[in-house]
Amino acid sequence: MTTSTGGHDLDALYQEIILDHYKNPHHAGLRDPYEAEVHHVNPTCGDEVTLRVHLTDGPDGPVVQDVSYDAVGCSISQASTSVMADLVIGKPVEEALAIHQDFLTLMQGKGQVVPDEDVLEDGIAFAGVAKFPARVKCALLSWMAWKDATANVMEESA
Amino acid sequence: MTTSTGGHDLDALYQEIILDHYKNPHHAGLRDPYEAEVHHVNPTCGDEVTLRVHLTDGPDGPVVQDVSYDAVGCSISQASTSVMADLVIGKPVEEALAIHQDFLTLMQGKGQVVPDEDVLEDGIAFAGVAKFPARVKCALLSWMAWKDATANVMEESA
Amino acid sequence: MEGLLPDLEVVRKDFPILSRTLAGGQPLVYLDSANTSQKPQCVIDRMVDHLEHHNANVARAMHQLGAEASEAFEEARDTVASFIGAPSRDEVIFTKNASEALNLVANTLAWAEGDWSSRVGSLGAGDEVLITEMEHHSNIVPWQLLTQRTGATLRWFGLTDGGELDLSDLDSLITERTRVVSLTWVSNMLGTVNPVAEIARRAHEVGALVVVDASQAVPQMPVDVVASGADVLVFTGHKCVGPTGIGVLWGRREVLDQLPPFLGGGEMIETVRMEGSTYAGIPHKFEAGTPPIVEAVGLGAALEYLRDLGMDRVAAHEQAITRYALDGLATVPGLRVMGPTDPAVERGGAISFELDGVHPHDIAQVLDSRGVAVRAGHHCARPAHARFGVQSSTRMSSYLYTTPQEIDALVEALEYTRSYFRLGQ
Amino acid sequence: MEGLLPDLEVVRKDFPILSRTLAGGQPLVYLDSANTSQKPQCVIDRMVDHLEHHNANVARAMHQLGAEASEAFEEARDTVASFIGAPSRDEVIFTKNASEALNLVANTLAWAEGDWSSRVGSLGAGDEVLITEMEHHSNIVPWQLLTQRTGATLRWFGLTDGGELDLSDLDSLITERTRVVSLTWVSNMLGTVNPVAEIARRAHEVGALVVVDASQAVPQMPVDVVASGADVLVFTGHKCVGPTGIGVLWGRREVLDQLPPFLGGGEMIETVRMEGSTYAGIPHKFEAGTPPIVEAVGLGAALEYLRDLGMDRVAAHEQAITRYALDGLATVPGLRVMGPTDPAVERGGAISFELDGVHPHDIAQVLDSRGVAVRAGHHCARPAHARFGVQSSTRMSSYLYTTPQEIDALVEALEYTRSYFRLGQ
Ligand SMILES: Cc1ncc(COP(=O)(O)O)c(C=O)c1O
Ligand SMILES: Cc1ncc(COP(=O)(O)O)c(C=O)c1O
Repeated sequence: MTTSTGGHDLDALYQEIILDHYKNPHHAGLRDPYEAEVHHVNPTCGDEVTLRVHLTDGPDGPVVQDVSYDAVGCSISQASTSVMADLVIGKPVEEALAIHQDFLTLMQGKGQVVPDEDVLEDGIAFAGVAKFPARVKCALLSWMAWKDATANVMEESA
Repeated sequence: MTTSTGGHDLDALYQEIILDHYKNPHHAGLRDPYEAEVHHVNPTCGDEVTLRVHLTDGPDGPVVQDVSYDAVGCSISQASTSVMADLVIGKPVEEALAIHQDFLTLMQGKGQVVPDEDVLEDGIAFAGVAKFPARVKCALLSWMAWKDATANVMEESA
Repeated sequence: MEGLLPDLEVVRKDFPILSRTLAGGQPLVYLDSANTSQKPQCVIDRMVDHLEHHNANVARAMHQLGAEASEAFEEARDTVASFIGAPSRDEVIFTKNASEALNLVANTLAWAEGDWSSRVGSLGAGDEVLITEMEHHSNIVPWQLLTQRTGATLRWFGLTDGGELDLSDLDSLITERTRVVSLTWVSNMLGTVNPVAEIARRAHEVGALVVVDASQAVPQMPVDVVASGADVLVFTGHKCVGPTGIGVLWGRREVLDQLPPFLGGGEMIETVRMEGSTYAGIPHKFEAGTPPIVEAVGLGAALEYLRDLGMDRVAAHEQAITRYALDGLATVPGLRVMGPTDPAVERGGAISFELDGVHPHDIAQVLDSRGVAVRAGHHCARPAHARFGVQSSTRMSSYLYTTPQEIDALVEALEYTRSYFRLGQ
Repeated sequence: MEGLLPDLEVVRKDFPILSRTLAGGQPLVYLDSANTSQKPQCVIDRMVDHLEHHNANVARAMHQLGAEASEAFEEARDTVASFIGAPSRDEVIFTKNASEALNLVANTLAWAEGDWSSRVGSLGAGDEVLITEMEHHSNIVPWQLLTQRTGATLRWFGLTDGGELDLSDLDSLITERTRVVSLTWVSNMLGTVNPVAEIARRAHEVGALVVVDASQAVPQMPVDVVASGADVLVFTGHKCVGPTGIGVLWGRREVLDQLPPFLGGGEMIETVRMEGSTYAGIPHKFEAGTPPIVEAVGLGAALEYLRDLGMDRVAAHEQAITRYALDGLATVPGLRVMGPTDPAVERGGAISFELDGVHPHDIAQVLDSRGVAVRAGHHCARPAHARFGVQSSTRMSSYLYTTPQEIDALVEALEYTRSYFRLGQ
């Protein structure tokens, strides 16, 4: 019945890449300009993120010009926020949404999904998190916030 | 754990006296005059009784001049109403209340109490009912109604 | 006999209580399943395994036991969702019983806002709530409280002499003023099966919210919430071979999203500040506090058991036994069944009857002395009894473990009752 | 070590889950009992026996199984009444958990009538409800809903830096406007034991209703409802070695009689007519529908188990272990306990702490990898966390089965956590 894993897997969860992003988060802080700001909470533990997105027009549709944030949370949620910002900033929104979907699939795969390093880059370090159901929510918090904020901007401009 | 009893005790429950009162209830019907009327219900089964009391002044305090009633219910509740009316009509309220108490003690005694025939007369036939917890409520319905009605009159006149 | 569950004797072995003997060595003939059903060993075992090996609080716990308990609990939600064909697992709310589920809707509607454009809104004078005369008290009193508190009006469908809904004044009952229609799918007293989809269709034409009490339907027949037409549908665990302490409220997401919170507390929140709080999405919004965890696990096992038997076969068994019982009861002099008796009419397994000259209490007592367990009283359906001019009735109710021999035992015990009370032919 | 339960190893054998091993063969070190407690075999066995041999619906059934089930259910009510010193068994209401019990009071007060002359009345603008900043969300959100809905004002006691109620502004908080004071006896986050009797005395001077959340008190210490000064006191079964799905609301008869009904339905009625209904007396008035029967039976067995151990000794054990834990935690560099740490001050067994440089989630995760189960988050007490300027914390909570060796394992695991995250001395 159990799908959670024991001590020997701790290193699978806390990959060096994750701990590095945790100690030195990329793109942290709230910046101007932005078109949407959202606030997401993990009700179980109280982790929170305030996140802003700034989109600009590109040749093939909108582009993620900037993602800035203020987040309180555990190593997994903080590192995930940092990796997410790395992955989506500078990408066309459409491509960024596809990356979001890939990350979601990885996280919900209960450890059975093999991630594509070309797409997810540092994000592949989260493959181990998928084996810890209680932590999946941590890894997804800011991704969900980003998607929400982006959807808000797209709706406004639609 | 069980205190209910099986088929062999059916005759202990349905004493001839009870069946007789059931078939020919004494003092049935609603009559004038009366000082208080109450309506009591057994919420579990829906049995109901409407009951009136008529008290008069006696040398040593009030006397139960009449008890009249309209009752719908099972053999136990109908017979108990009939026996109750027999027992209290004509008695000083104080004595009637003492009889009420004796009947209550018998009913709540789980079959361990030996009734006093001099006091309870036909009421002793209910000794077997005390062994059937689900039926105790039936036997007490009209006794409770009578007590309630009597208390109402006493309060009014106090 | 056609329609009976194959391997009925094997099925009966799944239920430990059925081999119990009563006072005087009488075997148990349990014909009170509409009141509560018996539990198969697999349900009990699953609960024991949970308590002995996986017990922890759910959602809140980050440790292995917590993950196991949460998984077991949420798996039960998946099982319920698939059992009733819920479009989304999030639409399945665990309550303590069917009564709480019905009250949840009625109680929160007192505080709801909106214009009813999507079947939720605020209620006031001029608005109507429509129920039926055959409802269980748990689907009457909540609406009485709601209408008393909001100034809305309570109306109801009457019943025909045959125990069916009197739909002749449908057009005057379902009108533009109707905001809520709440009705039972299968009557727990009369056994009547109501045309819920048809009534839901009519109710939706006027924009009313449709609440279906499926407490007696889910145990007995295949239920698909979407096909039922309901906006909200409730049932209770203990009547479908699950434990007490658990009920289910299914509701369309749009409806549940609009209803204000019911109980406030742990797990139903998003953020709590002393000055005010925001609430979680469904299902958590309606599950304040520690939920009935081991009970959900037990209910999950119960519905798996029913699924494995096959609800079509459970329904066929129920119908076969009910038909056999109606035939048997017809042989008892002075016995009158309330509710549908026409073999052509689909009906549920609850059969309430009167026996001339003996009060239901006395019938139940004599039956009990022979090990036959039935219910006597108004079965929490006093208005339906009043409709038929009786104070109370005797009810037999069968289930998937009931045998024709048990029905024979009932009929014999009724004959014995008549002779015990010296009734002539 | 003084104060420990004699025969602790024997007591532990009563709890099957305690001999479980986790992933990697780790033994379980369960330090999450404030979240939910583990269950002794006798509780599980009593529930199984009930389900296998005595299952039936209560109150409504007239047959032998029904009589047995009713008797077992009502015996549980007697056990609860005597365990908490209730003046009358009728004042003991079974709910589904503590959260429902608190909501029952807050929800019905929205509809109550009267002038508060006997501590129940109608609420409106100008009236105040007083809680505290250390409440569990289940004792905050219901009062937010009530005050929002009635126009009354919600106020609260703040906390001192030491984690106690700040009583310095007691006189400005408890005033003629105060209608309800609801507070926890023992904090589930800080472990603080509040002076409920003293606060009740003050509240009664202004005629306010006093509600005590004893969810963390009943498991840990002898509780006498009369001595507590409460008008209403609630607790939850699963935290005192009982099952989920059952909670208790005790209330003084006078108060319960005045509160309007909460859930409407089966068993809470006297007479139902379509036009209107009358209600049963307590306790049934507040127990609509099929109650949590097997859960009540389990709770009865649980309280008998605690009674047989002796609540004085359970309390002494909790205090000894808590003291030992506070001493052990004090040796961990960078660890800060929130709540009372002074050995002279009585406190409950929940100890929440921060560890510099590691987030509570990460602490709980590393601890879990060593079999040590604690809780990380806000423990449904977000305002109290905000008060201490933190988002979340790690909480260990012991119970009667906790050993000093388990505390040692916790402290070692915390040291390991520090080294895992490469924190220096
Ligand atoms: C102090 C306190 N109050 C209330 C509750 C709520 O109890 P339940 O979740 O069983 O309703 C809890 C536990 O979660 C608690 O610790
Ligand atoms: C038709 C119907 N509705 C509602 C209920 C209430 O179910 P519960 O008592 O489990 O809340 C019942 C059973 O008692 C029922 O038969």
